[in-house]
Amino acid sequence: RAADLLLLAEDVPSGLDPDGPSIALPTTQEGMVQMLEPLIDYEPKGPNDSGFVLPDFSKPRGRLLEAWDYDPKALTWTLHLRKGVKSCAGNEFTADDLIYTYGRALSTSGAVPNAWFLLNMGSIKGFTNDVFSTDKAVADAAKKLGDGIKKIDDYTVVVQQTEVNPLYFVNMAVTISQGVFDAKEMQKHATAADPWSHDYANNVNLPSFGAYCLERWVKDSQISYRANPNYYRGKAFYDHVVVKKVPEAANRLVTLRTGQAQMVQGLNAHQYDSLKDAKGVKVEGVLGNEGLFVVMNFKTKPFDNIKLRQAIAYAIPYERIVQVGYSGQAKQWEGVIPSSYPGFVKQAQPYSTDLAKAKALLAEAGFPDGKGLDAYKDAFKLSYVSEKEATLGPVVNAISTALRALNIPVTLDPIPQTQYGDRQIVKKDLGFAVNDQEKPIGVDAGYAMKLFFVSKEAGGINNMMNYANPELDALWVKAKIEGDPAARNKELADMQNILMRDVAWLPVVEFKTQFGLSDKVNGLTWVTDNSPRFYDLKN
Amino acid sequence: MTMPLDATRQAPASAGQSREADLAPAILEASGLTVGYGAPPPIVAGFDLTIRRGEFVGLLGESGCGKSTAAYALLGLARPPGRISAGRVAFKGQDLLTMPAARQREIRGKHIGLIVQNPRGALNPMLRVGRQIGNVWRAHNAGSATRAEEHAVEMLKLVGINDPKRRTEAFAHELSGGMAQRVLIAIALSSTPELLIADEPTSGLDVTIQAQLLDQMWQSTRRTHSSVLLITQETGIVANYCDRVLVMREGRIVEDMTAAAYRRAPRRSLLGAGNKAKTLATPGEDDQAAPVLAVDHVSRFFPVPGSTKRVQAVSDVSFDIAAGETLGLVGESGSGKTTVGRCLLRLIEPSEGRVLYRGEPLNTLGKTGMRRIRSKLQIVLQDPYDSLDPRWSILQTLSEPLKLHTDLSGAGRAKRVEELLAQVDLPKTVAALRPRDLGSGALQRINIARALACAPDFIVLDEPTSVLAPAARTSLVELLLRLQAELGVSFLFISHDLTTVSQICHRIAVMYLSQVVEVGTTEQVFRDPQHPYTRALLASHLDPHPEERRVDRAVQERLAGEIPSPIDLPKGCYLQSRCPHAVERCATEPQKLVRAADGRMLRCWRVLADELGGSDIPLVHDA
Amino acid sequence: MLLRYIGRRVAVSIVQLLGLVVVVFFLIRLMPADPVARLVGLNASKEAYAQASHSLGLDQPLLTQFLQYFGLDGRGGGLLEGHLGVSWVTNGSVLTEIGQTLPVTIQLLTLSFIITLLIAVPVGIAGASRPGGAFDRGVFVYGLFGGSQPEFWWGLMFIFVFFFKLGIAPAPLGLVNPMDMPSEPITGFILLDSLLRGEFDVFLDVLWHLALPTLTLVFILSGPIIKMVRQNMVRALGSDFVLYARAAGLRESTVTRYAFRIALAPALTLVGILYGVMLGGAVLVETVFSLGGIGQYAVRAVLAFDYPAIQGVVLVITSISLGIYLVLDLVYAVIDPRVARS
Amino acid sequence: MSSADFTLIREATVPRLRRLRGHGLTIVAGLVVLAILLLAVIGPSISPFDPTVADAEPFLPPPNLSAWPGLLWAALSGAGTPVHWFGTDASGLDVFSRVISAPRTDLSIAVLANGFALLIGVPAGLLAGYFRNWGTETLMRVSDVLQSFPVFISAMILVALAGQSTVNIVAALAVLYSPIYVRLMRAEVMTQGARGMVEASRALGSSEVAIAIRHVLPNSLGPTLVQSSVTIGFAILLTAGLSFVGAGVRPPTPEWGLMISNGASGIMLGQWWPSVFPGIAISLTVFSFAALGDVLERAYRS
Ligand SMILES: Nc1ncnc2c1ncn2[C@@H]1O[C@H](COP(=O)(O)OP(=O)(O)OP(=O)(O)O)[C@@H](O)[C@H]1O
Ligand SMILES: Nc1ncnc2c1ncn2[C@@H]1O[C@H](COP(=O)(O)OP(=O)(O)OP(=O)(O)O)[C@@H](O)[C@H]1O
Ligand SMILES: [Mg+2]
Ligand SMILES: [Mg+2]
Repeated sequence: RAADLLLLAEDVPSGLDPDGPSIALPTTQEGMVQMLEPLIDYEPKGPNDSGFVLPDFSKPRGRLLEAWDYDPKALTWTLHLRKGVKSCAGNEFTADDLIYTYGRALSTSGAVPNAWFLLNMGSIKGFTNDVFSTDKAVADAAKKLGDGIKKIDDYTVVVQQTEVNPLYFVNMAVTISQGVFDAKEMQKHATAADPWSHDYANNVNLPSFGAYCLERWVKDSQISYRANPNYYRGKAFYDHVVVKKVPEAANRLVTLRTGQAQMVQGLNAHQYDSLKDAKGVKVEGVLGNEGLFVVMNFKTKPFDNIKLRQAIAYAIPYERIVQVGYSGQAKQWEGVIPSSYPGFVKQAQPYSTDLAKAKALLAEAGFPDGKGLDAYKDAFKLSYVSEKEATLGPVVNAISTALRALNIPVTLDPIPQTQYGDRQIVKKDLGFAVNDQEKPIGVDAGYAMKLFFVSKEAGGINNMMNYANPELDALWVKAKIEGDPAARNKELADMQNILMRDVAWLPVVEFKTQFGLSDKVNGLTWVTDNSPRFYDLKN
Repeated sequence: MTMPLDATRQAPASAGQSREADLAPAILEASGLTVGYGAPPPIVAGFDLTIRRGEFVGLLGESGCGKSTAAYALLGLARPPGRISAGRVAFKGQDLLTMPAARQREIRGKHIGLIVQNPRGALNPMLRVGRQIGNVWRAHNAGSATRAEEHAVEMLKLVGINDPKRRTEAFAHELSGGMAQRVLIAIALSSTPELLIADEPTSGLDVTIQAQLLDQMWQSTRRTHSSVLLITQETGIVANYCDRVLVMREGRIVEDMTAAAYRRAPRRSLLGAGNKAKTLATPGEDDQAAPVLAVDHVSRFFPVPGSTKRVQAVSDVSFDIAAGETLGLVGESGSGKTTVGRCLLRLIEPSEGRVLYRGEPLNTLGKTGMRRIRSKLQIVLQDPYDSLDPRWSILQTLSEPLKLHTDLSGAGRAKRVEELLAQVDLPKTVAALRPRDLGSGALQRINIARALACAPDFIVLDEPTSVLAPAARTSLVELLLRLQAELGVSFLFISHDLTTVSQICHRIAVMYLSQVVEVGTTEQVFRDPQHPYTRALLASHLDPHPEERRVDRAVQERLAGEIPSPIDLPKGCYLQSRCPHAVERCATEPQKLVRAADGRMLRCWRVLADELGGSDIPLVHDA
Repeated sequence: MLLRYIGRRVAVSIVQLLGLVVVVFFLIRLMPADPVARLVGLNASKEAYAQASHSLGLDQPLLTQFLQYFGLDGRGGGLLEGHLGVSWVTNGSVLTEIGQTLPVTIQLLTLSFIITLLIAVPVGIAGASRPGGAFDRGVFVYGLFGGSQPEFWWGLMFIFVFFFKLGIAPAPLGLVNPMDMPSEPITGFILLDSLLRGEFDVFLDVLWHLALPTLTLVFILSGPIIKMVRQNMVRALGSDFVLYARAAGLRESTVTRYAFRIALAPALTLVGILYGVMLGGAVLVETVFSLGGIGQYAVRAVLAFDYPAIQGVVLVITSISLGIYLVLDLVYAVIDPRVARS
Repeated sequence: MSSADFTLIREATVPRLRRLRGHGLTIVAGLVVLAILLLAVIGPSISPFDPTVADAEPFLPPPNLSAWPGLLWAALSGAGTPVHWFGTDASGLDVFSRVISAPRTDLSIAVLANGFALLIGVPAGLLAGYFRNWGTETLMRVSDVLQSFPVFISAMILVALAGQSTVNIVAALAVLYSPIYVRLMRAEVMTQGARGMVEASRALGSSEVAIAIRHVLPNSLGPTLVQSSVTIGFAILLTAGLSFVGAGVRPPTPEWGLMISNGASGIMLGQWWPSVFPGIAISLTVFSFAALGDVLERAYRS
């Protein structure tokens, strides 16, 4: 049984199609990354003090790619594919598989055009918004893979960009949407109504070249994998991995402690903390890319008032949140992108818990001693995801207690994830919210800027707080196509400084991504999608 | 008769053998029997009784005095949470209460049979009656299940059930009360017990059925020389069947005498307090021409759910009621009396025909017209408690009609309520009470007072005395008579109780199976009943007779079986299936209500023909 | 007669269910929630949103969606042909998913109810045989107590004690050891399947895994059922026909049987109603013990705004409840002839 | 006439009270319910800490039992700092203050939900029982369906989709509990409607509506009131269950179910106090309401 691994998780994959309806769920992504093989990843940097192996973002390495060439003048990428890679089904990896994968992305035939989105972000020729045109002819034409992606031979593909954009390369490492399918196997299950085999991927299997193959999958209950015997990097140590859905965190915890499971996830910091003294188990954590911040909507009065935003920033009990909310496994977040990412800029004068300053700012904002804020009671409903009560409860309680002490009329408003997502992403009407789930999956400050902060007019995507600053947008226009890395870094740093001055987000803490493990299990690596790679685990 | 009789105990059925019973050995002796239901005082306290072999003993007692409790205690049983706390019961000298459970069981059912008050409740609702009879029989006799079934059929036949084989398949709820009581008798007699305890076996049954059952019981037990303890509230029953009479009050026996002595004794006890009803007030002659209420060919049927058939509750009923007159409406249960009463007030709409109030047809009246007339036509229902809102005080209850039909102020209403209470002989303090604080006699007076509130011309009294104790019954009758004399109001008096009817009514209408079969003056109907049904009805009536018991008298006019269902009515005379005088023509010829020479109305061609030309029907005149 | 009655009841139930589907369909769409956002995640460009919305069919007018759901739009495959649609989360057939989760719940409930009845009936009868006695008082208090407990709390408590502290119960990881490869389902009821295959070790193993969840449910359910049995038995034993049966000299065992049969009907009604309630209500126990039953499926569907799944669950559970009530009425008619003939 | 045929003031009223006495349990249940009602009124104002202010250490255990007398004395005499009698929870909220402040929330949800269920169920049941026609038949069929709804799941759906607020919980529970009352009411109205008092009032010329409202309705309320006591208890439990799946009241509102479900996993870590104390409170309360319902039922039946 030495080669068996049982992971207890809060859920198992709901679907395995990267363009499927469940792609936004972390537990779904966790399934995909075991089976999908990416084009590139990063060299490991060695373990941190808790044993977690971190990547060195400055050293990309080929996975399905053996090598790549970039021609800045022609804006082309020549991808040299690895030879001798075999899928679970035994099919050999060739350019056809990559072409199929890109073609599928462009078809935008799934529930969510996720793969298309990252390629569009990388300015790949042909990946334009035309695919969504309401004019059917235009849309159909746009969905044909043109000369943006060209197969040269079985092991060479050329990709054409429309402008300078480093994000294409950054995004290649994003397994969950840029991993490559086993085209032969996929096409076997295509039907006239579903030429890109979405049903198959969603409900049956995800054929690819990854380290694991699907063994058995009962949605909502458990999924088990077998090591891919043909895997080009060698067969995984754990031949048989089972992920079991155990909805109650406490049950996951005690089962690990009895030694009947080897790994758990999805506990809150306090629960992980309790495992530290237990025999036979350990907790590994990394300050990776997870952070908690407060969103104040610029379209919701009185949050348009910068002094008020700053007053709140000075009122947040950072240390208490680190201790009570995260059992010390966090630190104050002093920027707006993860501090582990290249290009992170630390705030010159970080906000600290300073009630005197907070009071002064509150008065400056026109609300001395909180007077006048009662009119905005509704705005001060602090929203958070109700499913995360166990983790966020202590945090929001600490925040509301601290703010109410300043006569800011905060009430708590937990709402289901779905509704939270809807209001944050689509309606963008969350006035006052705590968020701990947004992280830039592409390891790049520009990716984060475009995703979170740049206004829609300037090509921004998400911008949940309706922040629009022409100064920032102008910088982005430059940085986006800046060919010189140093100049680009400077521009991105300026942007971060502006954001912190404006309190566009109120970053609170960065907290550790943690897992509980049997002390016999080693080699856990961290990837920006925060899903463990079973392949890396060893005794 | 195929009853398996014990040859040694068989004795010829003969009348007037009770004298020897005194010398016979005691079958059952109870002394100092005390039973309580948790909270003191005990319900049966210091109960003593002796029953000898072959004796037919009557136990007379008011409702609630502990008769049923005592009956069960004589078998060593008490209904939970009751407990027998003291005393001795000896069956043939053996102490029943202390003997082993197995032996107790043997005595119960085998040596002592029990028949109870509420036969349908006493039968297991989930078992076919054949099984139940069989189960009891098998508990006391060796025999196979098939044998038990056969025995059950025999027993049912013995107690006079037609088609006994089919009836063994029935469940308790499918039986009529009379039929269920016969089943209990069959169970009780199935092992030929030496003692039969019958606890009000006929309460709630029609007089015709009552007479049938009691006759049957009397005969069966006499034949086997068994003893009987007959528990009842009816003086008529003890007077007509028993050899010895015990009177029970508050849990103990207070009197013990022979039946003859009982019949001769003046009625001292409140049971059956004298027939001292005043003479009737005669209705005003001038009003005779225009009756207060005229019923004109009224019929009423109800649809049977899930079928095209219908229940014919009332067919073609016509009669008049004059001002100040009381018309009695009698007949077996289910004959349609209540429906007629309701139709008069349009509480039920007649399907056909009309009702005229002082010449005005009610059925064409609109809502407001009807409301106006409602104050003039009133009704008093059978169950006095049920007819009153238990949450309302008497004052509120009596104010209801006043609010509806007068514009009296609150104080005015209170005053009127006081008057009404005085009118029905109740103290005015009653106004503040609620129904649960009053006895049923007082409650019925309240109901009458409510009916009187708006000075009506006419009141339907639907069995107003049937749930009352005998004493209360008498005083209510007196009250009604007085009210009629004072107020000149007319009554339709619906009742089973012929004694009361004879005391209060000017004229009587007899109903059978939805039809009126005879209408005449009280004198005519009681002295000289003509219709076979009327005659059977009167013959079944158990009046305490000073000289003779019913069982000692000659053959009686008697009806076979029970009232048929009003769903598939026969084509000819409705009585034809039960009538001892029926001939072929009765089966085919529908009967019409025809006025006879002496002024009464009759619905029987044979009687009418007899009167015109002479027939062979022997008329039995009850003195 | 009986057949016609059943026919009419079933027909009425179908109309009721259709009405229910219509109401649920429109009601959940009136709620202030938008399922699309969950799909698109952060990449919520207008285009992605439209795409996702289109893939769910939510860009269609309500009426079109409705016709589609029922299969009245000419394309078929709707509710009227027995399809419950496709889950928006898993993209799998709702019918199949319910088919996987429902047996888990039914199996758990059936087992629990059987054990509950096996305990509650004798205990209730014993209590009733001596009303007011010490045992009866105990039974009475427990009857009230059992029904007033939060079951999820007790479930966790039992896990803590029996699994974690004492180590005598299996880990709360579902019905089988997750590392074992269970055979393909035949009926979906693992207990039944294992017997059909002759795998007695699996059968016993599953029973062992069901021990704590069943204990939790029995602990809760036996309260009201004991109370009901006891109360009816007390009433039956005090009834006329029992007293009369004693007076007729019937054996005590026969008398008890008489009383029991009449006490049974209301107790069965309660069992039926509780069973219906627990179909959805078992979710708490399912969650605590990771059983993956229909309740848990429902919770997931609700939290993800997975409309087809929500509609499916409500429809299935309500149909089962209505079915149970129908069966109850029939059983009632069989054991109590008074009902049958009226 | 003599007074022989009617008795004034029967003893009936006396044993009724005596019957209530029956079990010592009744007294306990009554006292608990009274205490809970009292706490609902004054609980938040007598709690030593603000039940929503999280500024204490998280997971402080309750003081040792042996230390209680001394602490109690100190607390009563006004000396010493306030004590966390039942410890603190994950956020550092005072468990004791929350336990005694919770009845206000729990009872208002339960009582209001029950009240609205009565408001829906009673008139509907009255209509259906008194006026029997196709309209009221349809009403009954609708009520059948509602009754076959999976209560828990439906409540969850309504709360999750409409928003997690007390108002929505109350509304959901009221809708889901109302069919019970429709049924009970209808059955009782049918019995009461067949009583002579109705016929008598009709004969007096009262309108049907007046009879239904003035006579039938008040006399038919008994079983519903008995049921209310049970429903209130169950509503409290159901609210707790909803909190467990994240569809209950909004934190940090002091509410027992929320406390139990938030604290439940702590049991595994040996931190039993955040969930055990509210657990005891909820059990005791629901138990007492059920016991009271039972007493009422027995009183009503006799
Ligand atoms: N199970 C019981 N619990 C408490 N009291 C009871 C019970 N059964 C009867 N009683 C009381 O005992 C008294 C006598 O009852 P019992 O039935 O013996 O009277 P009865 O003379 O047979 O009356 P009836 O003529 O109405 O049948 C009544 O007042 C009744 O209230
Ligand atoms: N509402 C009704 N629906 C159907 N059948 C009815 C209805 N009311 C009365 N009947 C039937 O009509 C017949 C006559 O009933 P009714 O109550 O008038 O008789 P009754 O002479 O008053 O009997 P009792 O002496 O028992 O009061 C009975 O067979 C009864 O079953
Ligand atoms: Mg009696
Ligand atoms: Mg009648």
